[in-house]
Amino acid sequence: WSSDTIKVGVVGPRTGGAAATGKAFEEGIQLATDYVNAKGGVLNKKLEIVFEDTAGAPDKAASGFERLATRDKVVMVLGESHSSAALAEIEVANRLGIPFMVVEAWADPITAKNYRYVFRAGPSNSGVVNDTIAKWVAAEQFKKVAIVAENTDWGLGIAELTEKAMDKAGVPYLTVTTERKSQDHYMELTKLKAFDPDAVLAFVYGTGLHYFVAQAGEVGLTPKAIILDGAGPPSLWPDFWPNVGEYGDLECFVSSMHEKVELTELATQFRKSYVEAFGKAPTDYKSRSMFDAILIAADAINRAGSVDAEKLVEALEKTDLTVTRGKVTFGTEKGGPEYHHWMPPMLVIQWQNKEQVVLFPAEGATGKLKR
Amino acid sequence: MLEVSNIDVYRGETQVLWDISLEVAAGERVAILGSNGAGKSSLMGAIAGILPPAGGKINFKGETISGRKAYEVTRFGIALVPEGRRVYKEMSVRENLEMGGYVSRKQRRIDQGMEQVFALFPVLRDRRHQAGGTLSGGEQQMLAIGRALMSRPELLLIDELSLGLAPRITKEIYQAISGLELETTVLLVEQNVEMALSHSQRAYIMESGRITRSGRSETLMADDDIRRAYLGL
Amino acid sequence: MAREDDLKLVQGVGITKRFGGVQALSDVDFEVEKGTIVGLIGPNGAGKTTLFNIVAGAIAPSSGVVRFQGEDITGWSAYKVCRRGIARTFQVTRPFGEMTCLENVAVGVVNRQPGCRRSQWTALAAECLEAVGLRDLAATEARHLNVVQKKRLEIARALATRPELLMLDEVLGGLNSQEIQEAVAFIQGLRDQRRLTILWIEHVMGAIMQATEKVIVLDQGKILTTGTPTEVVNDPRVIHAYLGD
Amino acid sequence: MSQGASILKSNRKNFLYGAGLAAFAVLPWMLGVYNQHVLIVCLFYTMMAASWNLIAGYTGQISFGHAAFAGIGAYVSGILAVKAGLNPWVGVAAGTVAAAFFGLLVGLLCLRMGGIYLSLTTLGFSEILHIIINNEYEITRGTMGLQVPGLTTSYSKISYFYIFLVGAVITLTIVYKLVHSNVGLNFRAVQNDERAASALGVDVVRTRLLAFTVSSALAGMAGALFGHYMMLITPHIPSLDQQFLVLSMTVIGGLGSFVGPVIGAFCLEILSEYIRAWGEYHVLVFGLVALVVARFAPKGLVGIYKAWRGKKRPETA
Amino acid sequence: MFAIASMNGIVIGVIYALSALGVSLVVGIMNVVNFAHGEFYILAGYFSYLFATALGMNLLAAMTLAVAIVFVFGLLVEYTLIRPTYGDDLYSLILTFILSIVLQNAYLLIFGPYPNKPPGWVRGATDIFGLFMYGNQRLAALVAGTCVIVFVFAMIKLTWFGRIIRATSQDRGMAELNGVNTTRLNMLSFGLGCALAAAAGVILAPVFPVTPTAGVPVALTAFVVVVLGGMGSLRGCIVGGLTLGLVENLGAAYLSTGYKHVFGFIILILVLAIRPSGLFGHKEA
Ligand SMILES: Nc1ncnc2c1ncn2[C@@H]1O[C@H](COP(=O)(O)OP(=O)(O)OP(=O)(O)O)[C@@H](O)[C@H]1O
Ligand SMILES: Nc1ncnc2c1ncn2[C@@H]1O[C@H](COP(=O)(O)OP(=O)(O)OP(=O)(O)O)[C@@H](O)[C@H]1O
Ligand SMILES: [Mg+2]
Ligand SMILES: [Mg+2]
Repeated sequence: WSSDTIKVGVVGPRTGGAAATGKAFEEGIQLATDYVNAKGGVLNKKLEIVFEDTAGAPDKAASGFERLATRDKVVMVLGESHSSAALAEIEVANRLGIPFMVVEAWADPITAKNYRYVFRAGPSNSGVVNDTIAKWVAAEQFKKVAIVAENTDWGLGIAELTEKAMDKAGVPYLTVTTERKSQDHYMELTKLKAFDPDAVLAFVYGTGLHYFVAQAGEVGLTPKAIILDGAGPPSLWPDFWPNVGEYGDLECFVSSMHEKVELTELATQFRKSYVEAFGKAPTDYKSRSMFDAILIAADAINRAGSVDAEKLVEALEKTDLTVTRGKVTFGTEKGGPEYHHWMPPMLVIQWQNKEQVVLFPAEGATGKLKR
Repeated sequence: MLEVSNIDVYRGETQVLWDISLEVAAGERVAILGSNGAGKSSLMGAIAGILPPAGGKINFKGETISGRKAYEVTRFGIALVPEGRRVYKEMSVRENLEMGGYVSRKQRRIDQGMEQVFALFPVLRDRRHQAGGTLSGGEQQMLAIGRALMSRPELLLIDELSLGLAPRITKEIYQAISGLELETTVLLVEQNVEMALSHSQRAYIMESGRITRSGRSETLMADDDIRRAYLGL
Repeated sequence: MAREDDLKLVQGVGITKRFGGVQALSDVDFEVEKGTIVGLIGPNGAGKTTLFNIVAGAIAPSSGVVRFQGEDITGWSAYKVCRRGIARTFQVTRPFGEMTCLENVAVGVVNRQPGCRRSQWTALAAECLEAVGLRDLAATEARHLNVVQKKRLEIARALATRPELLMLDEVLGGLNSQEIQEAVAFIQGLRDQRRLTILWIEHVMGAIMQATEKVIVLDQGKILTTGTPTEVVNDPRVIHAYLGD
Repeated sequence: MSQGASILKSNRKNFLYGAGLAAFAVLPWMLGVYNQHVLIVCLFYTMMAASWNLIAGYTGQISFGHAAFAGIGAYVSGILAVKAGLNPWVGVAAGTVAAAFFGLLVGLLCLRMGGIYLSLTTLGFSEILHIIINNEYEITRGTMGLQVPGLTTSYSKISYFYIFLVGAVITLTIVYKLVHSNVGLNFRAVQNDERAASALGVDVVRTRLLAFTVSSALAGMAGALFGHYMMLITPHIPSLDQQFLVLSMTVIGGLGSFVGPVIGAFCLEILSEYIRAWGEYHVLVFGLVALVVARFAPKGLVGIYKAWRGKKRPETA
Repeated sequence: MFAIASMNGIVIGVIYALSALGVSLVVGIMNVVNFAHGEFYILAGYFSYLFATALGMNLLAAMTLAVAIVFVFGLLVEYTLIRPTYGDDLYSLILTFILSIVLQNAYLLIFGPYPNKPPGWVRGATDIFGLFMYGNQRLAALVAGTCVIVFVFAMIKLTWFGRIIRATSQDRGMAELNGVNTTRLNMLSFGLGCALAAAAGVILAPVFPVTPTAGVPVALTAFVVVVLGGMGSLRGCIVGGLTLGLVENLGAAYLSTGYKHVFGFIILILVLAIRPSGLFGHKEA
């Protein structure tokens, strides 16, 4: 057909419990398309993004993905923040032969399945646990840690990886699961308090984390123990402070973005154009992750010189591009989750008087852990 | 006082009353007789505002009350003792009586009214804290009448006064009604034809939703047809 | 002895029913002989309907035994009692308003003859409607019927369950004297042609006098007396409690 | 109307159903892959709505556990296929039986009280199921979803279309046969007046239980088929959102009418494909449409059509 | 452990009872289950947040205004949706079920997906007899919740309004004959039911921030409490709430935190199996 645009699909939750992520994705999409199209677009055509809502549900995600491929005829699909949805989507991508770049879904099997059409330009659970969390725990010399897992695939999965890492490091731990929908964590917290850990690795997503942090303060678990928010964003959400009040101070989180520390020049530029476009500083780093993904995709399409799926996969495998979070290269060795995966650097940040202080890695640190 | 002119009444889609007209003068006691399903209760319901007539008109003291809701009709000074007593089963006798006085909602009037009801039915005073549903049938009927009296009605409608009551209690209640005659006008439906006729001045006879006869009670009492049809004699 | 039991189609022994504090029936013994029409009369609240409900399985007695053809059916559920051969009508009619008359009656047919085909039950139901003179209204939804028609539908439905004992609860209400005459003839016809036994609650004394062979008088939950219609209406206790002097 | 005329009329009706079905059966050959998918989903919802209609429309029991029973069907079938390596078709049968079994249990528990108790208890049941699915992550894979094999060796939309078509026809036939059988008379009798029904020999509890169990089994079958079609079974299948869709489809199509749920399923599924582009507005629009129809046309589209036809050609009373 | 589990069970139990009070009232009087109860709760949470945070109103005034607005909204819903369904309780269930989905999505559009939390009334936590620490805002919610419950009880037991509500729930027709405008009473009591949901919402929003879908679990527990306690029994509502709170928390303390909510449902099933009409329910005739 003749069209003056090239369509790329995006999947992500615009409704449902994680609709906030959809919002962040939209912001990233807006900034990235402006950026790409201002530089001449892709293959001399305009880049057009079609955003399909998955509502965070795997079955909706699978049919949404299929819809993008069969109805909208997109050349490539990006996005996703739910591992469960992504795991459904990679099956469709593989079946239909559509390149799919996962952005913010962390489950290892997404790339560990070694599907030819599936890439990941974002963190994986094992990456986050082994490269960041375990190392940080070792660096801070915590004696005892507690692991809190919400009863979802992500929570239970990452908790299991963390248990393994703690076993390896010889750090004693206690794992407590909590119901995802529960608003009241007093009983879980009481169990934790009895264990008396130095740090609590909390794999609880969204508002649940806010409840958890606030209630941990109420029952007196913190500030003696330090909470690490394993998922990053909830501690950066605009309502984090209203929800947790003073109990948010000294809370730590894993993030690929920091308000001051920028690893690349593009990141500084991103921040500037974000503030221009939306009149506020970026909070949810997922907008930047999406921005990066679109840049990677546009680069690959241009290098492939075609929208043919095979050529796109080859071009992606050869990616060597600097985006906001650093230089992207995808692993090509089959057998593990590193295949087709680029793990961006992650930071451990602590709230100190509502200021973000980078604790880890040491080379980026702007301060020391306060307790 | 009460004028019912040519009313037609439906229950759902079935017509139950055809072209009913009757009159009750102030201070009078009038009986409505008729077999089961003749439409007596429907007529009472129509007057009390439960079953709005599809045609015709009901006037009370010169004002039209047909087409008004039951709670509005009550405020005109009409009270109904409904078929089947319908006491509030889970409320105490006292609360039941208080509900009767809801129209005025004045504590003093309610206290006075309650004293009068207790004077009329002393047994209710003994039972005033008992739940309505636990009263015996006769006591429930007394309660239902007492509750109707609480609103100090000018017109008292009583449906099936003696239903389910032992004859002795029926007599007691009739005597009580007779004692009310000074203030209150009474229109009553009764199965016990003889009792009704001997305690009323006039009577209407209904059959299959129509008024077939009317007249002074003594005349009707003496009528052979009526004796045969309703007294099984 | 055996013959005598055969004659008693239904028999109640010591039937007692309390509703909380209300003693609706106390120690009632009664029997209905096969092929007869028995009247059940008594003041309002005497317990007549309660007795019906107990025989029909709608409620269980507090104590006492109900036997049907010698079999103890006490406490059976209503549908079992019906399938055993006892049908009843309701004092306040209870038609299935959103179903046609034919379907109303068909419900009775299909539960007595499970597995019967559509054509069969259509015919049988139509026949029952015919019997009560509602054939023309077969396709009308029951809620459109008038009161008298609803009462006839009750009877048609009861007949559709092929009962041996038919219990009628005030089916004459709302009829004028002429209609009452016809109805009495109809009910006697049922007995003669369908070999039914009938237990009949009615306040219309004329009809009871005319149609029944035996009358049971209930008063305040107890049997006041039992006898031929003439005996009963002349019994001073009945006159006192029920008929009035 | 004479016997002959009515047979003629019913033959014509059967002929129309048959012709419609035949025309529908060749439809996917003329459509693209995407629209084939839409048709398959329509057929899934047809099964769900028609079986929900069996209890809600014909016996007046509003169950909020219908999606949960579909979930039981899907998970039982899926787990058997994944953990025990069972043939998926055997799994579908097992899922159907399991859904029937749980339907029976829930029915026994709350059909005695009926009405609102049933509604709220089925709601609770579906919530328990959700928590169990989330917690028994090892078996169910929680929200990540259980990946299951497909029903056919090579994936083809057309073959799934026919599988779902057969499923829908089975469901509709069972519903039709039940409703138009002697049991159907009992359903309606029980809905109209329980006491009168039992006096006419209807075993009220058994009748309700039968409707509830059959309806649950059909939901279980639909869920199991759908799970194998998506090749992924997630807690979304037994979710309240799904229950909402099924309920809206039935109500918009026409509660208690035979074709209503079919019409509702197709209209809403196709509509939702079109308004999906509105992103977060689409569920809202959906809900508003459902609300307006439910409020102003309680008999649904079928009711509107009947009223319109009735006005055009007034029935002779 | 036991001490804090019991304490938390009681606090959460009172919160449950408070959330269920409106449902119980409306079921008792009107035989209508308001499926959108949770959404009314959430709406009040949003309003109190908006008034207190965005408009900077006094906290108490913000809460009162929020409850008042939800009350009026409840009146409107009764008038447009519920009134035509009287006599068909299942149809009102369908309508309010759809309404709840509509509202959830409307909230998402209007208020966005992030949780919103009105400012707390108090800060910090209290040491309870040296046994454990307990959040002050929760203690405040406990007190406020108890006050609302006592107020509702007093109103039902002591005032004309309560008397006619009880009378109407026992015999609507008779109440009408006694001069009660039951149509208006229904509207008022539906509004009151919504206002009670709103009261629960404004009291609890500072503890549990509101999100568009947070009403679902609230309504769900409310229904469980109502069925557990017995349809329409206010006393049952309190006992049901406390039972549920204690069972869940003791279960979470000693059995499994992941299955916390399942324990509540298990109790519900046991109660239903033994007493089909709930703890304080009356079997309908
Ligand atoms: N709720 C109702 N719906 C439909 N029809 C009814 C209803 N109540 C009564 N009817 C019918 O309306 C007709 C008139 O009934 P109504 O109760 O007015 O008669 P009645 O003379 O008071 O009878 P009774 O002596 O039994 O009290 C009767 O045939 C009755 O069957
Ligand atoms: N479910 C019940 N709960 C409590 N009391 C009841 C119940 N059913 C009937 N009663 C009482 O039992 C007694 C007998 O009632 P029953 O209906 O058998 O009388 P009846 O002889 O049929 O009267 P009628 O001639 O008015 O039909 C009445 O006093 C009635 O109030
Ligand atoms: Mg009457
Ligand atoms: Mg009776």
